[in-house]
Amino acid sequence: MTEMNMVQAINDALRLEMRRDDRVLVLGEDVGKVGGVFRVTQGLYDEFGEDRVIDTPLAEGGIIGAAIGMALYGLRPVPEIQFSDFIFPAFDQIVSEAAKYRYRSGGEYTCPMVIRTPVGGGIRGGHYHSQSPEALFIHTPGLKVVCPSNPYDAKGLLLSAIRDEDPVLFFEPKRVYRAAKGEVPEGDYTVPLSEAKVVREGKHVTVVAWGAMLYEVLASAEEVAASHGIETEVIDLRTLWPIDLDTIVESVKKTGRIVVVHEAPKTCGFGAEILTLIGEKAFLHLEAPPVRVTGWDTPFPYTLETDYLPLQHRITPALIETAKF
Amino acid sequence: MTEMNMVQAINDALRLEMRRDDRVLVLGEDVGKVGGVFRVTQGLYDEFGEDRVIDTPLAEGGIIGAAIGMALYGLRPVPEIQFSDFIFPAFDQIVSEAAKYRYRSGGEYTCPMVIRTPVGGGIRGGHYHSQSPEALFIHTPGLKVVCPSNPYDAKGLLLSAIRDEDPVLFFEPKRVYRAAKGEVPEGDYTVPLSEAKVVREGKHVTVVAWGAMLYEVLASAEEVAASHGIETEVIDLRTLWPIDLDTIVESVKKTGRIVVVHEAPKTCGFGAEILTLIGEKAFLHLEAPPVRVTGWDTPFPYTLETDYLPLQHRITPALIETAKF
Amino acid sequence: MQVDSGGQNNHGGGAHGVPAPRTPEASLAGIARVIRDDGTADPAEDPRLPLALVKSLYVAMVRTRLIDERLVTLQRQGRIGFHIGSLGEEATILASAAAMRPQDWIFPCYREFGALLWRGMPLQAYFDNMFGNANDPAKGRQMPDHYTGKPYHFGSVSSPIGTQMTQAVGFAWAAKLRKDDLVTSAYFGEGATSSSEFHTAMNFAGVFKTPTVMLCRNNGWAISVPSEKQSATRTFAEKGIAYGVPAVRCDGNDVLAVYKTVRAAVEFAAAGGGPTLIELMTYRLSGHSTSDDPRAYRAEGEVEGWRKADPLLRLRKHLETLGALTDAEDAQLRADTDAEIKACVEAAEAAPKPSLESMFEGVYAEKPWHLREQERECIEGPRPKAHH
Amino acid sequence: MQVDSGGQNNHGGGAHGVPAPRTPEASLAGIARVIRDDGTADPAEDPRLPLALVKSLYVAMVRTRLIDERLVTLQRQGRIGFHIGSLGEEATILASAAAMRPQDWIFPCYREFGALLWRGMPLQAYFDNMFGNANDPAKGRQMPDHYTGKPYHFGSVSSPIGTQMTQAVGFAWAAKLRKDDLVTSAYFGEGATSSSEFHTAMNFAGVFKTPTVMLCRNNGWAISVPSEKQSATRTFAEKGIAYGVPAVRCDGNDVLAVYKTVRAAVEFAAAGGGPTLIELMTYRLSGHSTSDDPRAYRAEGEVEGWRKADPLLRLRKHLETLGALTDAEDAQLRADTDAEIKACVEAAEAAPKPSLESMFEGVYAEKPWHLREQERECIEGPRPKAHH
Ligand SMILES: Cc1ncc(C[n+]2csc(CCOP(=O)(O)OP(=O)(O)O)c2C)c(N)n1
Ligand SMILES: Cc1ncc(C[n+]2csc(CCOP(=O)(O)OP(=O)(O)O)c2C)c(N)n1
Ligand SMILES: [Mg+2]
Ligand SMILES: [Mg+2]
Repeated sequence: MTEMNMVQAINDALRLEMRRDDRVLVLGEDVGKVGGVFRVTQGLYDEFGEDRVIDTPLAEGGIIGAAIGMALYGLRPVPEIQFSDFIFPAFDQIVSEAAKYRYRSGGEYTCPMVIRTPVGGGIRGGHYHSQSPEALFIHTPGLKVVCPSNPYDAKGLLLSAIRDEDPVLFFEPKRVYRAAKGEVPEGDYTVPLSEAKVVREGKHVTVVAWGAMLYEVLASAEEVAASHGIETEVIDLRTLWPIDLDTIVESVKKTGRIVVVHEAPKTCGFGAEILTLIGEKAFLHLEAPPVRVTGWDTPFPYTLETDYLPLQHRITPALIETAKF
Repeated sequence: MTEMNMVQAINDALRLEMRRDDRVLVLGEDVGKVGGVFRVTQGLYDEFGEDRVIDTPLAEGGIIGAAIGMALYGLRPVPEIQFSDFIFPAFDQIVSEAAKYRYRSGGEYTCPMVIRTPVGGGIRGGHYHSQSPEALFIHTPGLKVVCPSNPYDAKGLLLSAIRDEDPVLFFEPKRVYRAAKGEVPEGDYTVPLSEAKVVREGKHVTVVAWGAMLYEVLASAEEVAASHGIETEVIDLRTLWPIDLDTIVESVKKTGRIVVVHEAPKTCGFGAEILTLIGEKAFLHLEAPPVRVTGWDTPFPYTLETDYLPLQHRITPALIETAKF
Repeated sequence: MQVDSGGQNNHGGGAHGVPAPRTPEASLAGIARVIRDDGTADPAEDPRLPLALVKSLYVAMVRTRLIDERLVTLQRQGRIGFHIGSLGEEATILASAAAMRPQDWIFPCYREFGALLWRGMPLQAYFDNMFGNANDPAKGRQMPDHYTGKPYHFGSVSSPIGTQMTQAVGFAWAAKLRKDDLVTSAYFGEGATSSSEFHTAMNFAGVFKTPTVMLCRNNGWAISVPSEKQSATRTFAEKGIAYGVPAVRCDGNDVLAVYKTVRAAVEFAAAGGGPTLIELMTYRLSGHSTSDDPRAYRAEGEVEGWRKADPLLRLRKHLETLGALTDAEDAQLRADTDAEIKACVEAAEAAPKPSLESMFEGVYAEKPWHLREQERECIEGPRPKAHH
Repeated sequence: MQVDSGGQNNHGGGAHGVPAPRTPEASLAGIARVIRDDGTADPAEDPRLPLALVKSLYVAMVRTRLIDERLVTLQRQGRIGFHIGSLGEEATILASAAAMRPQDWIFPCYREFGALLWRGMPLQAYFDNMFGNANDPAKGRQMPDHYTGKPYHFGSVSSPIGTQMTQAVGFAWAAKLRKDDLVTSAYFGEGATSSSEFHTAMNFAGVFKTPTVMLCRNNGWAISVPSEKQSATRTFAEKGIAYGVPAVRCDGNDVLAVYKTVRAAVEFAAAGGGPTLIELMTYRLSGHSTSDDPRAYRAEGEVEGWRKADPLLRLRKHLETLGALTDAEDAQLRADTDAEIKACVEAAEAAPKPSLESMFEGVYAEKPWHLREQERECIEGPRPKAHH
């Protein structure tokens, strides 16, 4: 065990898997010598050389399109998109191609690859360095979507994702890239996809969150426990899709109440899907209206970002209201 | 009044507005001499010439990017994307640029334009000529999304959309392009955006639908009225976003039950948003779990398309179950 | 190495005013050909292919033509939903496929079923795809002509224009990194050069020197948009210059010229030379697809000119000058093909539809809970009334 | 018409092995310059600009430099969040902006605040943008250096690389359709030539002959990726050939050369000649932005070579040979600018943050119900604790 932050844990997973499996390679803008703008791929270029840690021209469609070709060939590419806000030039290759390859070819071709990309706000990035586009990919059949909240999960989930047979979007919450620290085993281990984790037990209200917002939820949970004796059950989703619905439903059967927290705009965000699933699976257990605490339906603002994000100040009253309903 | 189908009504709206307002122009692939692959722009090239009905090179990003430039200049472009499945090469220009121009420039620049594009299944188009990507745009703050179900609304909504000051995605349900016929006034009239329409009154269950699925819903409504005496209230949403929630909430307050029908895959589709909004606004009025009848979470299949689509055979049992719950 | 640039820039600011190459003569001006008007091969250009290969190309082209024609009829009869064929473009497709080595991979656009059959897919499998039945290798999930042929080193057709180019570059790049001796080719139309994928594929191919042959079928039209409206350049080949990628134009209706040009590019790539862009000058004799009626936008006279340049006629004449094809042989070939097609159509029509279960398989490697649930709902629920 | 193609193709299959143009001398080999080493203008090339214009360009470049330096300091002090500047690239930006006519429109990339100030935006407004305060014309909604200047015929910066190019083409096309005598320019880096937007913008510009000047600042780097890894071509200018767009390379650190070249392209466009691609050879003396530390990927020696080619030094020397600039004048200019900056920083820091209400305005022309509701929730709810 070593203490690592998220950047180090992800770097460790990449290095480990590249040593273990010579089909694995990394490509993207600035991933080489400089090790990525967040330094997540630091040192890999020195160890694995320019054939496996590849700086590409500035074209996300090319990064993903070429990675698809590599995956069809039999490699395991791990392309990086520098910010998830810049994934849109590659959107066609992801949703029209990678997501559908297995299905459309009757299973002849498969497209195993992991698209790593920093996600979310909190670094004063404004419109274009802060967005959370996960819902767009969850809406697309054929894709898996992961978002770890801590170094242990980040490493274990990334190793699972690279070994998975399907294309995975791996969103890295950049706000806690360095702030989230924890003990990480040195060698190989995996955290299975599609398994949520109850990170705090409680009986009054269930909260579902992932990535950076998890820490805000935990802070609010402490706050309402102290101030109102409300015991919050907090679920770290870890894999967003396919979702581990059982864990959520079980919790809601106990609490009768659910709050979902995410950074993306409210409308048509993943929160709507989670709450609708609960409406479908646990309607009769609901004792309060399901609640979303999310980014507002505006572009992500710069100066007012802490007013935009669904931070503790907005989660706490939602917990209290829901628990008391 | 003349009887028209959807294609004729949309064509009529374009012609009318191009005559009235010389800032309006049409651009896209094959929109010129041949009048579009669905003949929606037929005859416009002859009347308005190649400067206002423009065949472009094969590049959706170019069509939308150039249209944005035109809108910034002060024109009112109405770009066509040949199938909404092919909108993804333009996704970046739509969600990163058109949607955010007004906001990011502090209101200095605006981007009024209408992106017309055929949507949905029912023409045996398989994976790539059948999809319904509306949720992706509804999730993006700054865009408006429209989907008419009949010629009268199509013409009136398109005229409203072109005169609107914001970018509008105008989805045309190709399955009923020619099948949906009706009386259409000859001259100028508008159907306001963001006003849903109750097209059938009922007291037992509310159904929200739009575009081609409306006809399936109406057929099911007749079926369950005859077989079970269930009176369905059917709401044609017409404008998907910003949504006319009041009309839906009012109906649900009466019926206590809601079913949403759409062609897009279930997960993170617009149905989830509508049902979640109802959970937020009318939870205590709900007497049955909210229900979705949607496309499955698979790519859109070819041979089995009628088994994929949420047609009458799947809507009817959902109405009965919900009404009887 | 036969590959060089046929491009010439037009520095006046675009090709406006340059007469459109709307006749075979104008289109091919200045381009080397092998098969001359009288049917003989130009000895200076002749790649001297084995006669058996040339004959098998003729056989394949005739079969492609007859299949194409039958599919149009089937579509008109409402027995299949759609067809997009290669009428007039057979030489660009067959000769280029033949020039690829067995270990090489082909990334198709959508007009290349002839190449797929050349590569060994049984005709029955192709017809199963056209009918979208349970035997279709793509499991009836995609439209007709959206075939898949991995066993034949042949990609998977998708509709979005251009995506296969970048994938072909990535595939070749992977092979190069693995020191695997293979070359990829990507087919696309001249319209597709406007897509962002062309730009990205060419740039990546140039920068990483991938062993990729970029096969641009310039058939004069992108649905209703004529080639001269796609680009202000005089040629599409000269676009190679923007990427440091060697480019060449070739008479696309001349089987021997296509074979020779593509083969040279394959060998250049295999030897580590990197990518080549080849502009194959041909013509789309049919409408864009069975959904299209070209009379709305193009003059019949233009088509007439190109009918005379039909690649089948040219190859036939060539074979006749070699004394290598009799009328009886030709008639037999046609009769055999007709019979074969007939049997395939019957079997394809008789085959069952894909199962409901199959609709939920293959979205992921393993079926997640939500698809298992939806599958159950679908199978246990009522079936739709017949539509269409 | 001074515009012609500086491009040469490399038919050997890419520029691999070609030495990278990592020194000013190699980078500018064969390119005409105006200001010679001794500071005098080459009489054969001199555009003979009015001295007042040349001096005002010097003033603007010095101000740009000083503002840049101050902003880096402010960022290091944590007083602003970010800055992306134009150190070493001032001539490409100022001289090109000056070459545009008053009615023309500029579509920026992100390094062009100098052009915006040249166009008339008050320095205070720019600093308000850098601080994202309530007075910022962009209302504090975007990151620093994402300014907007419609009153100055200047576009709105966004981060996604390349999008402004296609928009500049659309804007110019609209003007052309309306017979409005205006030209647009779009700035972008050499890295952006790899983006799909470059391809689409160039192709549309070529096909529709839009009056657009495409200004490629080739500063040698795209963050950590050197220009020779962006493309297998020897130059970026030669990419124009793929679109039938005339292209030219220009010494980007030579104010007079830049002015002359851009002006010629503007006049060519205004006269109906269509677009021009201009590759401006320059160098990014700083890191990519305040977030970047270039020592991780580039040799200090390379930077040293380019420091000597600093466009400010060259212009200053030129003015001195003309006897048009004294040391005292220069010192006064710097002192005045410093004072002006100081006042702007103070005012910008003192200005209030944008209001909570402003966060919900301008998403649409009129605020829909859901945003009114969210606004109420936000305003009536608790405020966040301080973050960062
Ligand atoms: C991204 C995208 N946009 C539009 C279409 C519709 N479309 C199908 S084929 C075609 C024209 C293609 O022309 P070209 O590339 O010349 O190929 P050809 O059909 O002539 O072989 C168009 C516009 C599509 N399939 N994909
Ligand atoms: C679509 C997109 N991808 C990636 C980025 C991140 N990024 C910002 S600037 C930059 C490099 C740009 O290099 P160049 O075009 O040469 O311009 P320069 O910064 O050198 O002026 C990159 C990769 C982005 N902003 N947008
Ligand atoms: Mg074509
Ligand atoms: Mg650069």
